[in-house]
Amino acid sequence: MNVVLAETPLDIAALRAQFPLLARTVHGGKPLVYLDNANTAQKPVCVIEAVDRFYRERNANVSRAVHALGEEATGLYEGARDVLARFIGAGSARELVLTSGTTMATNLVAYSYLLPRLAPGDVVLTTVMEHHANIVPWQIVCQRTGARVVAAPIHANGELDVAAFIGMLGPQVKLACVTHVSNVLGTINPVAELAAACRKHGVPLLVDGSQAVPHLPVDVRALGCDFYAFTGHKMCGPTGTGGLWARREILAQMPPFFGGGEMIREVRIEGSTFADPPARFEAGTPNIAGFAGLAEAVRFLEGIGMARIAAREQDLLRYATARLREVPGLRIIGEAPHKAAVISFMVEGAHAHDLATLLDLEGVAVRSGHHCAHPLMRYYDVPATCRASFAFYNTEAEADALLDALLKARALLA
Amino acid sequence: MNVVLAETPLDIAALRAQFPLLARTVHGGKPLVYLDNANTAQKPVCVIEAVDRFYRERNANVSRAVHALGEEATGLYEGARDVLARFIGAGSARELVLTSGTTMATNLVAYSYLLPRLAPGDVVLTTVMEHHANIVPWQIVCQRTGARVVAAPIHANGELDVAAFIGMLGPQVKLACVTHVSNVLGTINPVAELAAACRKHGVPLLVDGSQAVPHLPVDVRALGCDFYAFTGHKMCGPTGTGGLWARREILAQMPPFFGGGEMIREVRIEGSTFADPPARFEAGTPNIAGFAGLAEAVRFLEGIGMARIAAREQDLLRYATARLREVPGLRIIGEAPHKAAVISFMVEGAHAHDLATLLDLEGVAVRSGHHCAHPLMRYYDVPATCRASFAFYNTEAEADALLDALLKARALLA
Amino acid sequence: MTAPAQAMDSGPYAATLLAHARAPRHQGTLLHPDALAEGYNALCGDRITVMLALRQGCIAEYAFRAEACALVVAAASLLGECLIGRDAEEVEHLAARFDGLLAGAGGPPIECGGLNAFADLARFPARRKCARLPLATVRAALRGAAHANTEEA
Amino acid sequence: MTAPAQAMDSGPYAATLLAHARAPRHQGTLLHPDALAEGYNALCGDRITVMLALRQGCIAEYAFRAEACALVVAAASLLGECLIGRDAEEVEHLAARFDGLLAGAGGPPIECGGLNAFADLARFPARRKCARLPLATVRAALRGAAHANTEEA
Ligand SMILES: Cc1ncc(COP(=O)(O)O)c(C=O)c1O
Ligand SMILES: Cc1ncc(COP(=O)(O)O)c(C=O)c1O
Repeated sequence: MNVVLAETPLDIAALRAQFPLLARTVHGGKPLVYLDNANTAQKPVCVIEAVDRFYRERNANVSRAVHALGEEATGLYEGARDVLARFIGAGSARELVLTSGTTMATNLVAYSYLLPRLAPGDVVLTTVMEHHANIVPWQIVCQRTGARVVAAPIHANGELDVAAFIGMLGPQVKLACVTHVSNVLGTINPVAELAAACRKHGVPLLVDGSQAVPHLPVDVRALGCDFYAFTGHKMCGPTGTGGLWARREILAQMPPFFGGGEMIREVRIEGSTFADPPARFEAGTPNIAGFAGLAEAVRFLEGIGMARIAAREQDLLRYATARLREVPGLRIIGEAPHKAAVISFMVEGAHAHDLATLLDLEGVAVRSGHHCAHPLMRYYDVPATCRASFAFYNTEAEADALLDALLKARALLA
Repeated sequence: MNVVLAETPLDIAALRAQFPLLARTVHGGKPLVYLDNANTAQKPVCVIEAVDRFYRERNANVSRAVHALGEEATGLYEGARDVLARFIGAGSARELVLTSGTTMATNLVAYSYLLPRLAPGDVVLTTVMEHHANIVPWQIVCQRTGARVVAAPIHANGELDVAAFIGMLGPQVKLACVTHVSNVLGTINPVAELAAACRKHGVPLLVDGSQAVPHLPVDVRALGCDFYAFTGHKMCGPTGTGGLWARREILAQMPPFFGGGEMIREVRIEGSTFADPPARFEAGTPNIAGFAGLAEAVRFLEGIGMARIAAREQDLLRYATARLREVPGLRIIGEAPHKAAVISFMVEGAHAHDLATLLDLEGVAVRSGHHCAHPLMRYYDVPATCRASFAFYNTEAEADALLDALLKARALLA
Repeated sequence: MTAPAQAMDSGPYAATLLAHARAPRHQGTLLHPDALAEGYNALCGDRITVMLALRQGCIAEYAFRAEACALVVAAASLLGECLIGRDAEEVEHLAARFDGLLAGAGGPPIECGGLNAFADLARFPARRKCARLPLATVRAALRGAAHANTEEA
Repeated sequence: MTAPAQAMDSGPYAATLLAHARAPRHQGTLLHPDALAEGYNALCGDRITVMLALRQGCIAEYAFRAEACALVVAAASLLGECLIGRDAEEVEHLAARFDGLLAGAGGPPIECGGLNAFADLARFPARRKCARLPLATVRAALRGAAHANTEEA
């Protein structure tokens, strides 16, 4: 991770004031301590207002009407594509397909890119630490073609077994998939190294950036991957937004996936011809208001600076990790040297869901469960973990509140 | 159409006051006359505020976290499903898959229901008047399987040739598809009659309700169809929302489409098992804020009453049609006796796009082009039409403004 | 070190439930069960196996094994006293009453007094399925089904 | 009847463009073109066929047929005076200048004076591709491509 240490520290109080939801209370007046950012992030006022303003002032459909409103809406939507493309380092906005989120992005690759290329015996390589969105789409298309999904192992500390991953590459591998940052372990994977190995074997690499784009500077060209998927709601943007970046020459070869308006060139009942990417993959009316908001989220994040965000979150991670170690019987799952501010843990004698409910009663929102990562849970042989995941707007005091609530919950349950 | 005449007339001025965008001006102060409602509808304040409130007060992911926010968000999302299901007459909310719109709904049917059932020689029956979203998905899956799409003809007045449609049913037809209301012609198709014929032939019927749900009382069970698709942004709801209703026994047989979070029961690298419908078809984080808004849109429409909306729009249709006939050289395309308040037209000597641009300069927003209905354009042998489409919040004065602007534009162009 | 934990709102965790969760009754195995089913909540990862011995259509013996949260274990433990001697129809009746309790529907307390301690779960809809899992699994076993879950109706 | 129409903001429809649209020059057919291409904008339905006769790499004759809006027809008509005598490189240069004009980039007027009447299109991005279609089609013809559209870069 290339974290440039910020010269001036962030004014966290001023930042927090821009997130209306952080002022909420729950369960009869307990101040909310929101530590479920890996699940979804909160939204700053500028994002909320961008969505609001779209509906009040600009609402129209895109790419269809020549009237003034239609032009404005199209401008906002295509403007969002430009902003996002630049934010992730895409060479061109035409390489960025706007989707409803990561899940739609990986499924688009599965159905449009992968399915036509798979034959019996082929392999899709993923890893044990992936989110279901980076496993199940591959299974679905493999099942139809006699191909199969294999998963590279990880080390007990939550690091990817890079040598094993690279060792599993080969001519039968039609796609390799890896998460940039694990949503359970926090592990930051060495994507550039994996991409170089994949290139050597001629295997295209898809990176799930859901947990990276909100927390690290991302440059898809520097990473050297072939596909990069991300989701808007985890990066302070609206729900129902996201994107798939792919190399231009790959997108150009991909057949259409969804059929409908905007993705066609000419439709006859006997057969149709299709638009060039990215329009080819954006059938129907998109989440226009959502993308107006997502562009604003990018501007907000850039205003702070991704390097400063990453540095601040590293501070929080260090602090919170140290404090959590004070809880007797607490075990942290995921201790890779390079990790983001995600802490999964178990407490002896207390089930994760019981802990989460009791923390919630104290105002502390964490996620408990399998985190859409069954294979990883199976690897660690645990049914569920608790996960505290931080954003730049969290504070040391919130880590303290987590600790206090955990001690109380443990006293009650154990 | 079962229009119950409303006892008390609508207070249009009061209704309009609830739509902030209707107060806009364009092109240097011209009051906006928004007649592009078939493209997308404007949003009342209650919908805009529901989205806004979600992000300010409730924002969390659904079905995943046990904390208070997560429960509230899940309650809003599942509450929206209940409201929508009741609104369209579904027997149960479990028969309603929430989607990003009609396009996602028809593609879900194409890939999950239809694709596994198609063999060479099979047929998907659609009609000449369909939107591309009700043609292209079938073409894409037919192309992979050696099946083909055929289209039932229409009469010159824009009515479906019902006898021909029914005559084309047969054992080789694996799915029949029809729009409830044409987005170009306004034609309201006799869906119940078509559904009865389809049932007799054992052919499942998919109805594209995009242009019906916003304008007519809809009861999917009374219609007797098997699938019903609709889109939120045309019914005063947010962009990126919609739904697919399907009979429970059909949904239960359908394999998963998108893979990802929430749609699974158990994931192993070797293979996964899947949740029951509707969750099986809702992989990943949905457009939660959008559905909070869509539920509010339904409450808003129900507050007025769909029968009153339909009756009001019939008045507007009659009035606007009569006025447009005053324009020399104007030809209306689509004059079915049962039609919604959609008027497509051409003016001799003036191209549709030139008209639309000149109308726009007068503040009048209409759509020009092929309206995502190439086959219909080809049937009428026109490259493009202008389309004025009305909502209950439009006025007779706006129809007058359309007429004035048309006369001016014609004078300039002809 | 941190200051000692202070009293906390224990929410759905009534003292009797925590006591049952810590020292559950009926935990164990029936060697020759007449009916057996496994319950699984994908969302939580809760797993339970329920075993029944039947005599003339009535539950004569009941045992369970669980890898699950306190609410599942407490419910499985408390169920024991309610199940013995009941037939399938009575179990269905009990399940309906219990669902009503969990939904906050009100009404008179359930005759198997211990289960009433779950009343507070009405405030925690996401956790209701935990309490429901053991009984759903018993019902599955009585129906002859091998599997149950309470995430879908 | 309605009151007679009053003066309207004619936006991108400068008087010279309307005049060319009503009575286009170069409309017709070359019987033995050296280069021919068809342009189509899916979004609008605009279609144009462009035919060129070439002499020593330069355009000697130009004709078009269009089923299209006034902006396409006016652009196709006005192009004639600019194309005759030019080679492919000069046409590319012209296209770059014209794109700049349509994008509102400023700069000195284009030497083929008539095309400058399109300057107002900068305010109407959705219609720019109409003005661009004829020249894009000419460029396609010079490249030996059979088809052009201006909806995608
Ligand atoms: C009849 C009809 N079907 C389908 C659609 C597609 O809806 P969406 O773009 O919201 O998916 C539309 C609107 O564009 C329509 O009018
Ligand atoms: C690593 C990872 N991949 C994929 C996803 C799926 O994202 P979405 O649900 O927005 O499609 C998530 C979040 O849920 C995630 O954390």
